[in-house]
Amino acid sequence: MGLFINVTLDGVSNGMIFAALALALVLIFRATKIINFAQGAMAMMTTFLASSLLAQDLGYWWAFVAALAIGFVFGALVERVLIRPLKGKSELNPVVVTIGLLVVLEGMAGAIYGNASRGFPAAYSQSGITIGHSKIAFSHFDVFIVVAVLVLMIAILVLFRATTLGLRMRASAFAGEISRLLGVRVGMLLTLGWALAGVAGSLAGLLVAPTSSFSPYYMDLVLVYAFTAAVIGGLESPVGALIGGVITGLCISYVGGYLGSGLQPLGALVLLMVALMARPEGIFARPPARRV
Amino acid sequence: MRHSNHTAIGRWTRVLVASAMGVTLATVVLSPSAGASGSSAPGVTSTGISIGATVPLTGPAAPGYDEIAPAMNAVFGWVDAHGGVDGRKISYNYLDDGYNPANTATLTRKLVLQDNVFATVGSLGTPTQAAVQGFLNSQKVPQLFVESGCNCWSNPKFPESFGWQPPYTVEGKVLGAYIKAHFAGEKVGYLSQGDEFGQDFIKGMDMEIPSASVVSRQTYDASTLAGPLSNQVAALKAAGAQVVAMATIPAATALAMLPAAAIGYQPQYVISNVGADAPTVGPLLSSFTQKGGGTAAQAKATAGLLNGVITDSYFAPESDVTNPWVKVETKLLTDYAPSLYAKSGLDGNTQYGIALGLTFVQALQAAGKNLTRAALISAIEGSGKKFVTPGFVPLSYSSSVHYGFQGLEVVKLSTTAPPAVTPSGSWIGGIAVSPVETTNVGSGPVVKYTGRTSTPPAKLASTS
Amino acid sequence: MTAAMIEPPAFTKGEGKTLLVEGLSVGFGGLLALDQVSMTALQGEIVGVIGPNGAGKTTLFNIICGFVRADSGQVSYGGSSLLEHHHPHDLTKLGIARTLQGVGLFAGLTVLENVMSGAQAGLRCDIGSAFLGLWRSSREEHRVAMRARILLDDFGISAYARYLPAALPYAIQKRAALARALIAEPSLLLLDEPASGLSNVEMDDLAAMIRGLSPRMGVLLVEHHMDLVMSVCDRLIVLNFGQVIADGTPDSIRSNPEVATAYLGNEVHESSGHLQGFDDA
Amino acid sequence: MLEIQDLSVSYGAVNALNSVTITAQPGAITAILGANGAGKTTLLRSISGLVKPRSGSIRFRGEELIGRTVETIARRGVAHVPEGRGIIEELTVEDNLRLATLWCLGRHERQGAIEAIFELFPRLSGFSRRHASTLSGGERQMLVIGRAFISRPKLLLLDEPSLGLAPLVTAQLMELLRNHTDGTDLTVVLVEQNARSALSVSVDAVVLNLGEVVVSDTAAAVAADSGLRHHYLGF
Amino acid sequence: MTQPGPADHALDNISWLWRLRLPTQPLLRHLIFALCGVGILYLLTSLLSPYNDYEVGEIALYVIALAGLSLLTGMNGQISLGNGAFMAVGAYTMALLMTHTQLNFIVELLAAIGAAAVMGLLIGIPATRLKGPYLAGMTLLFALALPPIADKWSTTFGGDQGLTTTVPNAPGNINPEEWLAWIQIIGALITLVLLANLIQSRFGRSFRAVRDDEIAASLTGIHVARTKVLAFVISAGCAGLAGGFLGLSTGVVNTGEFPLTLSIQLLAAMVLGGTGSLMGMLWGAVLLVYLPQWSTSLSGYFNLGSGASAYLATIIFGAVLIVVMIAAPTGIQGGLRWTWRHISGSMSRPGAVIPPVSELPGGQSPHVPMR
Repeated sequence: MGLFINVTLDGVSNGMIFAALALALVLIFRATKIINFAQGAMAMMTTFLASSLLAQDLGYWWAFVAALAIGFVFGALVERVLIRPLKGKSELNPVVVTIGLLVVLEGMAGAIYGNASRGFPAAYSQSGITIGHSKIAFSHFDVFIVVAVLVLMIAILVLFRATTLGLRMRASAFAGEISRLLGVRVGMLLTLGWALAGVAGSLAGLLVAPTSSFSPYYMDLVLVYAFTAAVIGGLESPVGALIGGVITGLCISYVGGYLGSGLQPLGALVLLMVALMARPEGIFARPPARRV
Repeated sequence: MRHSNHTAIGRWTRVLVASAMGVTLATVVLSPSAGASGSSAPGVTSTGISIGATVPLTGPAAPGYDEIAPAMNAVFGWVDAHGGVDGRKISYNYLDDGYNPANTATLTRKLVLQDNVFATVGSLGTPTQAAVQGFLNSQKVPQLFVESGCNCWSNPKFPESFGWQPPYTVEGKVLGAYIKAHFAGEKVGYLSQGDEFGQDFIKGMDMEIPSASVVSRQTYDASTLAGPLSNQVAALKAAGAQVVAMATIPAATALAMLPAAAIGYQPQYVISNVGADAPTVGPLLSSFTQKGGGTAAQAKATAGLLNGVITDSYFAPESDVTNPWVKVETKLLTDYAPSLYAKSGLDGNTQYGIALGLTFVQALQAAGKNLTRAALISAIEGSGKKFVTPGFVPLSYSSSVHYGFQGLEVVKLSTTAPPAVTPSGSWIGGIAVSPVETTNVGSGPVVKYTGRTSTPPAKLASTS
Repeated sequence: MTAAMIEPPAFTKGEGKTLLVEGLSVGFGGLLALDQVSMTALQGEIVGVIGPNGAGKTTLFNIICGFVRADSGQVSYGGSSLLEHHHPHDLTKLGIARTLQGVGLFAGLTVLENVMSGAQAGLRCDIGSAFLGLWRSSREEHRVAMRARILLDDFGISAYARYLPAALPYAIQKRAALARALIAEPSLLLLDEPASGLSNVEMDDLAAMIRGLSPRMGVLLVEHHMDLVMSVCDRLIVLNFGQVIADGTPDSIRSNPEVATAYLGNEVHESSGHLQGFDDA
Repeated sequence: MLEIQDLSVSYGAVNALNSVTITAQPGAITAILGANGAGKTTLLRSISGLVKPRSGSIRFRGEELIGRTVETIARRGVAHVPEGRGIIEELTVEDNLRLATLWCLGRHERQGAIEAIFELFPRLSGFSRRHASTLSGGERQMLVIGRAFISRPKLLLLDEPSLGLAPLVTAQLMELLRNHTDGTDLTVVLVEQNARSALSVSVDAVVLNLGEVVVSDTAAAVAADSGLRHHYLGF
Repeated sequence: MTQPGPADHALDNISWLWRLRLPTQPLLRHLIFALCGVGILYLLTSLLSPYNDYEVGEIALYVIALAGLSLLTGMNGQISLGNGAFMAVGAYTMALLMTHTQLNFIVELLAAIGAAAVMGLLIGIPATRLKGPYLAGMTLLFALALPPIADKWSTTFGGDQGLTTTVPNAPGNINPEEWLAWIQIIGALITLVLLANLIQSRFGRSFRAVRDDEIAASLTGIHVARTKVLAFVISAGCAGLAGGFLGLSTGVVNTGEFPLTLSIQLLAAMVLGGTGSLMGMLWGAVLLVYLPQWSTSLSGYFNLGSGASAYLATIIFGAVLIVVMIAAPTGIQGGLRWTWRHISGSMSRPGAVIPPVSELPGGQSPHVPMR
């Protein structure tokens, strides 16, 4: 029973991190119908920059905010420089370009920072919270993870639902051409979508780093699980990303806890295939009208 | 249907252009290498010896391991500065295989078939070197001192292959015997990497620890290792393991100890030599207690987690600064690999490289002036036991045994041990808690080593 | 490569097959796209389906082709139902071919290959002989290529056989699309706006082509161009708001006032009253 | 005044518009007629910047539009209602309307403008919070027309607004258009297949065929020319 | 490059083949090509050093894997990031048979192809419901999920040391590298001939039709889902053979040979070579084998520090990918074709002009030939 509880709690906090990165994938997919395979590597890069800032004795929270800001600029830059020229080309092109970016970023991080695992500080204690007599596998930092991701999620939802900027972003994601005809600067909003994704990704990177072997490759698996989460959630909806993230987190946690950690990617693959066979558009997506 | 309105000249011009393009490309791409040197043994001239290796310099497997070959090169630099071996300078060409056996196979063939190396020395990894063991032996190229504790390097089928470090099984047996003796009746849990390393280590442990006291056997997959091993730790805790024996790499050590501490689980850790390298594990653990930056408290807190961990060593730990070997090692690094020393300092990996380099140099000396591959092999088999190395026990090479060290000392990491003074900052030292003990990979007992421990030769100790 | 090499054209397949649509209804999100539509198309008959944009013509085609599932009603061709377990790729087996709105050619296939692809369902070569490049495969390919080339010749576009469609004028693409549908020797041909983008001369050619088809196959034609429809069709079916509002000869349709209103629109008079917002009919 | 001179557009090797010259007067509806594929939609898309012409010029109120982005042209007061309604189904009715006000109205004017549209189309006001996807064909048309009007455009481009509408609704729509154009400085370019009703409200009419202007005359003259009607307009 | 002109055949420029008067029967034509290839390669391998022979063999095996991927992604439009895992399936099948049975070498290779093809079927069926980036992500997950299975059951799959493979003994005194290269070259040529035949059959046309327009394809009677699965199966089969050959080259089969990067490199090499072309896969394979070496010597040339230089190959590789995708998506083969068209165009073709439409025989219906 103790094992089950701990595995479940672990799944929840992992799931929230997947949800943050899945949110990044969703923001980009909504804006440009592209899956950004370099999202994890971009987060890795911003987290390394944050660790450089920490080494300069900048306070943790300053580095934290700086990483998010860098993520914002980074996302926007990638959209402008690499993604915009691909407009109208085949689906293969963005897949290959984002993978190319992933390869370049991991190579650069290896060259600059070396590839040894290193430590990265956590915002709060990682010591489990004591309930009754025993510590559970849920620390103050895990609480922070849940709160931070929820805050980000709510902020994005508020932006989308309650502001005119969000209205513009939603409109240009759903119907770019019509939005342009209504005077909406769609190109700028697509860039903004990528930039916000950069922030969400950076947050995921900062939250993962303290509990993992922080190296140029530390986001690779997280990205794959986040992809699973995003697809389960329908790739279009931030709430779907959250729910998909938690489902994926729990699933791979149970697989790891009861079947062995090597089978976790297989568990995610099975989850993804089952979900897609059941609903190819994702569980939380509207089924698209068939066009002939 | 046929478009024949073109002249024959035009057609043949095009064919010629095409062929010319093809041939040019083929020539550029596939230009054959220069022929072998005129010497009797490949890679050996009157003034030089060319050797090679494949090691991971990039990719997830590279951290730490990418220091070993440069550290070896420091030894060769010292040898070359002192006139070489029999007047031959050593040229060491280590290539990056990214820990991918397919790359290893290609690069090893490049070394042997194209670059004509005399031998491969200090190549790293079980899966990678297993891939070329057959090739190197069929080519009669010595596969010396493979950096892996696999039991597979001492195999009569492969007379050119030699291991060097203690086999993982030997390590497991020595630590297992220690657990049996000092933690009798306590519940033991295993956490091991799901490959040869973990399996051989656990095999050794199982030879010593009664199976009834093993309550949980957890593994993790190295290729997908990224996040904390919380599931495994939760299972160990749930099984009530009081002693956790780990065959882990440094990152996995940290990724297991962190979530254990988080849930207040404090077993007695017994960790393989690889996974308990304090300079590597320490910084990984530091994040645990660190809240919002600050490095002052970091060292002590980290040391706190590693304090009391039981591991083993087959040469004096780098923190033992008074040890003559450690002095020699530090001097070699500072003089002949200053940039490496600045980056990594003296740690388990650089020590390893230096010791391995010294072993090879002595093998060359033993092979004599008339250097051939056969002479080198018989020199190692014949006089390997007499080589002077930092190891606590002599190498055990003979015509039938191609393992290197088979003796270890059980060490307890302790904050009260003398701290190391290396740039990488090692905050914890080891204290021997057992005499040096030897055994073999088979059913041989674990026995106390009664021989004497070597000291650096005067030439090394005094030189610069 | 002369016509003599080809067996004489004969009308053997699908004799007397009839397309039967009965009480067909389908709705999308509360809008009834088709509402109790019934109609027939006989072998050898050219039937025009007309009506304003959005009247449900393309939806009707899509149900016949299996792209859209009907909510209720029956569609059958030559006695076999087109609703149960019906997939678009089964159509050619039943002898039905369809052209798509616009052009619908494969962008990465040459004009010749596009036309050859129309014969895909009739090809029998197995995967093994295809891999081995056996004569069984290559001879079949050769035969299809020949047939395609003859069709291209007949359509006057054999000079473009090796071009990709995107590089060619619209009219040529349209002809290639028609050739692709015809190579399967359908007994029922569904033409979705074949005349759009064609010049008057080209449209006259098209009319002649369609008329030439009729003895051998039924033609169901969705078209806006009244000249073409009126001159080619034996019978017209007028759809409006998903309902059949008229069914008859071109002459009777031309004089039908309801059709005129629905299709051609009312004149707006000064006195048409206040605006209370639009009311759906 | 909208002046289009020698406008040519091609998609690959296909010429969609060939040296088209058209003038549209303010305060009047100019009908663009012709069969499917005649180039009507391409013409509108060129004006609003969605299509890059090969050559020619499009001047509106003296300003060249070619080379400007779609958004800039929209902000010059050009409202384009594309074919197939062009509502954004995923947004609510109110958000569809609000979206069109963002660049032209201040924060406090927006609600008033939306209310004004609801007054024009009382039926919509009940649905203000509903997703536009739930609207019927006529309601959708109200929404796009309302959305076009809300930004107080100088030039209104309508692509087949009668599509799928009942005759009575079409008539009401045309009436509304005329009422909103007469005596204002609004220029309306109306692309219609529904020639008769379009001609009945238009001042000028242009007939396109295969990307070329066949006739450019007053609507009355075009409606009176039976040969023209028969050949190009199908009635 | 946008100048309208007769399109090249998807595979090779048929027009100049015709000018060479090669037979149009696919098997004959492709066999002639293969025999020419055999001749050139025979000369080449006997001239080359054993190490270069080994490299030629590696190129051959990557050509096989890339040709399969090109069929799947280039011709059929399904993006796969998982073909490295199919290679693993093939390699392990062959190695298991070598370890436990005394079967004929050819049978073992066929079994490798078969097992990978079955895996292709299992992945291909759900894949038919996915498009573009979704499929790329799912296959990526597949490439990641498969190798740990072999680690989990290490007694069967040989664990870290892996399963040993053995190349059949070379006849006469041919050196083993040359002999292995020959096995791989023959395998590659057979694969290329078979695939080239297939591509010029109705199946090849179906693959491309489905890629271009699924709806139009289904209307011509093509079973879209079945066609997509078939492409997956064939692609996986090719990967299986390539995996078996990789196992032979390496000498053992273990999971380390099939990391995720292998799958990524395959896709990248395919794109660089020229998506959808078989000929381009040769360039892709050459790049796979030589790019790391070239960039290492480049970093030596610029005298970069050891830490940075190790990663230079990776960085160059990624950067080249990005640049090619943005600037020249047709890859090397596309560039060669373009160059070729310019050379041949300037020499013989009187400019590519679209011929005028010939008049239709007025009032006559097109002649529909009957079977």
